Amino acid sequence: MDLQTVTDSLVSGVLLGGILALTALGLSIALGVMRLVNLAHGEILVGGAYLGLYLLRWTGLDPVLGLLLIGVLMAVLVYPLHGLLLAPLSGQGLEAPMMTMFGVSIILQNAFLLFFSADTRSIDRPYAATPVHIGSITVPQIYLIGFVISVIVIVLVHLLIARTRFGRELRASAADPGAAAANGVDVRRVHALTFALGAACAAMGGTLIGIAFSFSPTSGASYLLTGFAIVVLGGLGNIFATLVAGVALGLLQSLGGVVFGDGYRELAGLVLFLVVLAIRPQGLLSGRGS
Amino acid sequence: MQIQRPRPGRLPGYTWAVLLAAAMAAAAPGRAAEPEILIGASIPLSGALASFGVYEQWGYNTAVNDINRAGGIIVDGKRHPVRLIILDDKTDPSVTQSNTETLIAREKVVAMLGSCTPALVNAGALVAERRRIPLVTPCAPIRAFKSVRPWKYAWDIFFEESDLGSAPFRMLADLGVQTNRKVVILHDNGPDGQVVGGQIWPEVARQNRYQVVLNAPFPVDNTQFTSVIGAGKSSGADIVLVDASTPPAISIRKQLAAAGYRPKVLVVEKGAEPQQFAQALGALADGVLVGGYWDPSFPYAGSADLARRFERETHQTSSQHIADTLAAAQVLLDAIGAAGSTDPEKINAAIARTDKTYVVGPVRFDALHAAALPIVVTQWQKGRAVVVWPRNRANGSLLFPLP
Amino acid sequence: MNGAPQDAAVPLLVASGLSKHYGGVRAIDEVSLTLPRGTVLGVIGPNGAGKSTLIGLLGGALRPTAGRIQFDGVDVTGEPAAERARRGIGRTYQIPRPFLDMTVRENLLAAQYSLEPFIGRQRALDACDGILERTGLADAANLAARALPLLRRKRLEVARALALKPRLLLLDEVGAGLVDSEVGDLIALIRALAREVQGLIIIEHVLRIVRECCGELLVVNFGRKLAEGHTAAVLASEQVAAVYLGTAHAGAIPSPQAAAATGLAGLVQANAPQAEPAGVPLLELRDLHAGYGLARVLTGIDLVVRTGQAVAILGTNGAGKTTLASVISGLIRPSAGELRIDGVNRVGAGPHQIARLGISQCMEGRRIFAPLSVAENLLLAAGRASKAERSRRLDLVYGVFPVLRERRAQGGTSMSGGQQQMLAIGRALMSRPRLIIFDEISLGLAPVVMDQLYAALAALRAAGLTMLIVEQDVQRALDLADEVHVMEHGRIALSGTATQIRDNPVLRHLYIGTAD
Amino acid sequence: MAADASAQRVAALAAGLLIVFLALALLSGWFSDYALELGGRVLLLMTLAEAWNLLAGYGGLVSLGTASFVGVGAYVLVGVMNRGAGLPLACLAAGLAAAALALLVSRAVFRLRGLYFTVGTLALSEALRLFMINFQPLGGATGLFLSPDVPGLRGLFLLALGLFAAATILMELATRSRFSILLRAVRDDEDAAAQIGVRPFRIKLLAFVFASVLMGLGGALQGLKLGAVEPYGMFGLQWTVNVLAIVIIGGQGLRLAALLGSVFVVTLGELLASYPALHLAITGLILIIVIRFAPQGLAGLTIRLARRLRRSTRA
Repeated sequence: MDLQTVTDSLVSGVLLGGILALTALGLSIALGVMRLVNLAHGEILVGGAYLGLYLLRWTGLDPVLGLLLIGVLMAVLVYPLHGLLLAPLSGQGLEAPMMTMFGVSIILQNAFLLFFSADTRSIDRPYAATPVHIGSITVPQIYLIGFVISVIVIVLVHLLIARTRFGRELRASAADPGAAAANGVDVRRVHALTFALGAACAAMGGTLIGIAFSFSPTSGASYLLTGFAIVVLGGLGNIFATLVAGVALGLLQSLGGVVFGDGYRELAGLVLFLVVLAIRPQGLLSGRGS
Repeated sequence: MQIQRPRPGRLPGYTWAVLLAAAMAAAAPGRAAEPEILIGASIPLSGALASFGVYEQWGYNTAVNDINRAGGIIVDGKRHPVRLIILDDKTDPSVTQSNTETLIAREKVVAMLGSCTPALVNAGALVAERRRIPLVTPCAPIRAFKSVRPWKYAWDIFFEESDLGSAPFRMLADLGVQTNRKVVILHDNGPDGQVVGGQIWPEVARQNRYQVVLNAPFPVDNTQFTSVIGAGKSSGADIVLVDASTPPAISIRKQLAAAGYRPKVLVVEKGAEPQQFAQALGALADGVLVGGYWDPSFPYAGSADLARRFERETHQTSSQHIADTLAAAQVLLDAIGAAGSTDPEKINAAIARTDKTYVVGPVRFDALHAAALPIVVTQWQKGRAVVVWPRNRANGSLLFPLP
Repeated sequence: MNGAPQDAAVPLLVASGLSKHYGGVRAIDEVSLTLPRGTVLGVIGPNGAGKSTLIGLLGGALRPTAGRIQFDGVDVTGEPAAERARRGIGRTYQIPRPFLDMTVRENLLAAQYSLEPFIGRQRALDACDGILERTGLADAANLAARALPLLRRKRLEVARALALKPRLLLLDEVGAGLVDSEVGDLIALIRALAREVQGLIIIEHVLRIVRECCGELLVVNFGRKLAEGHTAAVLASEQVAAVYLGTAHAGAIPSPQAAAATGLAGLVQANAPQAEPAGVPLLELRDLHAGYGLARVLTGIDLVVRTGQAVAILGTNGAGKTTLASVISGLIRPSAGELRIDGVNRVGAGPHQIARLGISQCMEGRRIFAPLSVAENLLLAAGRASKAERSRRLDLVYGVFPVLRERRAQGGTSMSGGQQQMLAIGRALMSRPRLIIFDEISLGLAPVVMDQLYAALAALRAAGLTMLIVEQDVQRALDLADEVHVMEHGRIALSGTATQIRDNPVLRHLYIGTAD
Repeated sequence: MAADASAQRVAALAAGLLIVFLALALLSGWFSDYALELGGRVLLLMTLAEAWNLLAGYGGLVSLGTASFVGVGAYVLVGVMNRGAGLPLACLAAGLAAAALALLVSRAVFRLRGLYFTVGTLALSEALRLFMINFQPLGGATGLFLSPDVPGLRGLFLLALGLFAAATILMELATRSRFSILLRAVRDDEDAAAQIGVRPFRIKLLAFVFASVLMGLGGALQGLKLGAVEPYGMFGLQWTVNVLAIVIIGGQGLRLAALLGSVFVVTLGELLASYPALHLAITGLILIIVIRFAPQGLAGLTIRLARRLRRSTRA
């Protein structure tokens, strides 16, 4: 395997890492703010991909252009779930909400199966199958597009959380719900919005995945797990850390791919993940423990 | 974190608990034999392989409905309708195992039809073997099937991996296609992937004086191939052989294009076979070759209208899987008829004697309980799978090189 | 118990140059102490002076930033808590941390079995029951610890520490909130213990316990050693009395605050657009009951706060003051009774709803949001106010506490305790409240800082803000409030105007414990 | 109450259990095949649920790593038996292997508290699955086939019964003995426990190893039952999830939960297997509903019902 190949795959690893970071962002926010292990995250992601697919089929709108719309749609769809399923479980420890979301995930999986059949789908866009040359490096166009979009979205989310009133309320609720409430923050509403925000990110990431690769009703699980890996690498609820962790994981996966063959890329990622856990339980980059 | 706190258990409470389990177990129904002939099947109707399950379900049901419409099967001198009980195994071998146990123990089925892919088929077949109930299965590549154990009660109707593996090379030679002699192989490390990509392709390539410049295995659910494809591209091989299930197959095709790698010949076994491959990829699917064992154009009774019938009834695009599943079910039903009894041993013996041409062609089991289906090579052309080899079966001509 | 040297020459405990720093905050700074065998050492000082941190360091729960600890001649600085406990260092927590879901007896057995896994069951049980007997918990042996009220949980802390058969016992405010008679029993118990264990360190607010139990006394303030010596001598010193009893402030309000007052007017008076006539009940509690699980903390509180009033709630630790504050702000749902705001019963309303009714709380322990900057901490409380309005309020708050303006970009918790308290007060102001509940704002603050804070409070009051002050520090509260309620055991034991209360002997009795 | 259960009571208890299990073993001769099959399934799931409960309920360690230990157990059993060893030896090996894995990972996972522990164990089991898929010496994705013939249904049932008996006795020991007191102390307040001399790491590790051995043996049994093990099935998330579902539907922390939960889940599976489309969806729905409206699970409901009955009979 020559140098060209190595650089190419490392670069695409980095780019893909950005996309993965976007898919993990929602998970991270939910964990950090609501302490929710969202086992339905993968299905929400796949749902986003289906949204993109049918948006294209029915309206002919290019999913990349309609990405924001997809995010908003998904947010609107899941917002009620919080009040319906999660809010009543607050203060019941973490298994109850976790298993509720697991219930949701299997329901969603079967809903997909029912409505979209078990077929493997892929959003067919030209840029998914055309190379782009940056100097001597060749990477799939979609990787580049996806990376740029992901970074933009992540930065926007960061600004939302760092600069806006909602962001303040969100961080406050995460740090000390009691005190936040006492200062006039409607913690429950903040949580619901956070949940929706997370779902929106997942949906957008899912669409990108759906264009770059393929998806089926059951392909959520693997993205859920990569998501968890990234989140813990970055530290809970830490936006930019999530991006860095995503890129790090992507890079490491392709390193694993280059060195041991593609079969080992995910394994390599998870092993790194476990090592980090053992050394820095509070996450690779977050200064504070949880 | 807070967890519901355990209350120390009390002995009496606990004893009756265990007794209750026993009671439950003892009370469970042992259903009395009905006038119907019961056969069972546990197939993947949900989970990763659900798409195969759909075809199997239709193939099995169709065979049974046909025979019932014809008045059922004569057993011990009387005509009996056949009832097929289908359970979903969620693409989980453990569930296939427990389903099969249930079908045999609770429903008292006299014979079984198999699931799909080695992992699931084996799980069911091993139970049937243990319980001495005959099981006929499609959808289990023969070498993998044989490698498990010398079977007594399990029977397999599918293709032989080496036929499939050698097909592309035989085709290239046969049609005199001009390429360089370099071959790149990507195969998943699933049971059949191992056999086809790991063993057969390399050895056949050697026999045909092709040089395998790269042979990369990857896990079944892998989605990223940037580094292998990069390596393949830099090797400049004209022939790329892929053995992968549909999701990675689609990713591979896209990433080949995205990496700007245009081999002259692209074979994608397994994954390129179902219609969804072409649907998902659109124009990118054109020119992709895939081995097959059946096509509506085959000169066997019922071939022509089988696909049409499927599409009429399910409003889904058909697949060659409807043929082997239908055939498997018919083989079993015929065997029951031939045995004229519901005694599993007799049925098993009758299956062994099978020698008849079905919709997939002639079926005859070898000593190791397998009946191999002949292989053809089909190619995706404008969303349709066209048989391009062998000549006597071809209903279209080879699109070369890969667009 | 284990093979450490036992000869009396070696002091039981030697701590040299102990320091514990959290970021900028120096909880314990260069403290050294030596505990000869058979001595009972008292440690006193204002809340938050670092006493509990000291205990944590000695017990091994906290790692010192600097300094060494020798127990029985062995350097144990590096040892984790479990190992030190096995050497015979037992401690209690100021806020009890029993194993809530185990029975009281099991709480003790845990200690027994951890030391001697193979001790005969009967012996273990007898030992435990013996200890429960002495600590007056025998009747509760089979209750879940969760079911115990605060004071009994404190007892359990002692009992559990004893089950460890310690050689050095560290007691952290075990006397808090006891009434006289109970204090008597406790003193008896401690004296008895002093004969069994080889050394005893007692952190105490109840002076009587200190006087009657401790031979030696150590006074800590701002994490540093302030005074040390024979109890009587130390207690006699003016300095100590000043720092500890918290009467170090001059009654008058420093002038600089006058300026702030005008600004404050802008912050507060806007809350009474239709110029509410003073004396209208703003907040009203009727026979209010509340608690955590089975522990009933408030048993029938009746209280009225009228607009423009400054009402002070005094009382011992664990009397239920903070619970009361949390009930009012909606953080704890009362089990019975009414919580009326502007005459409307608001029981069951969420904290944010209460806050939006113009009642804001300056919470005990400040509860500053670490991830938010100083400015953000303030803005958070401004809620939906318009941008202009928000910055107007910011300026006003900065006017009162200029230091916050300097630090506005910093992380909220990176500031010193006093500054954080200012931030907490500022935050409470940002919502333009009509009533602010000040919960223990003097907790562990330097007298000078307290002066500033109370000056600010006075200014606020002058500006017409209605306030409810929950306070440890009698003097300051009395200076500020026009009406005072003294709580005891979850009910109001004594009410009246500041002047009435001030010279009421009962107050001293309830609060500090009769000083002989 | 742990504290006053005297030695005789424990002995009596052991004897009682022994009798019950012997009775079941003898009775099993008259069970229908189906009964044996179902009984075996229930007993296996109960064992796993008990093990999980020891960790989560008594130790406060909410693990999502069940699959790893099940898988290791299954693989080791098959591997060892294929090398000609007898069943007892193979089971022993499976148990030990699971324990070894627990020891191996304990350092890493015990650094994690709460959420991080949960997520960490999940990632651990996923990593192990990926490894098994790619590690050809252990059959890769194909897995291993058990060459010696497996015992019949009754044999399997008896094995499951034996395993569950072992699990029960282990649980009785772990939950009534002084060990449980230490374990619960650590669960309730790790720091406070340390302050009275408990060594949290050792205690947690002991519980972790106990539970892992049980899970490993459970996996071994499943491997024996299947006669063929492969990573997707044996290391799959479904094990983890089934156990969680059982405990939650049954009622967290209640000893009855394991039984009710397993019976419920198995029965549901049996009833719905013929309606695949609904099957999983309904399971999910029930899960959600139970969590939402019966936080104490079926066991909780049963107990409440029993109380109400008693009250009404008294009245």
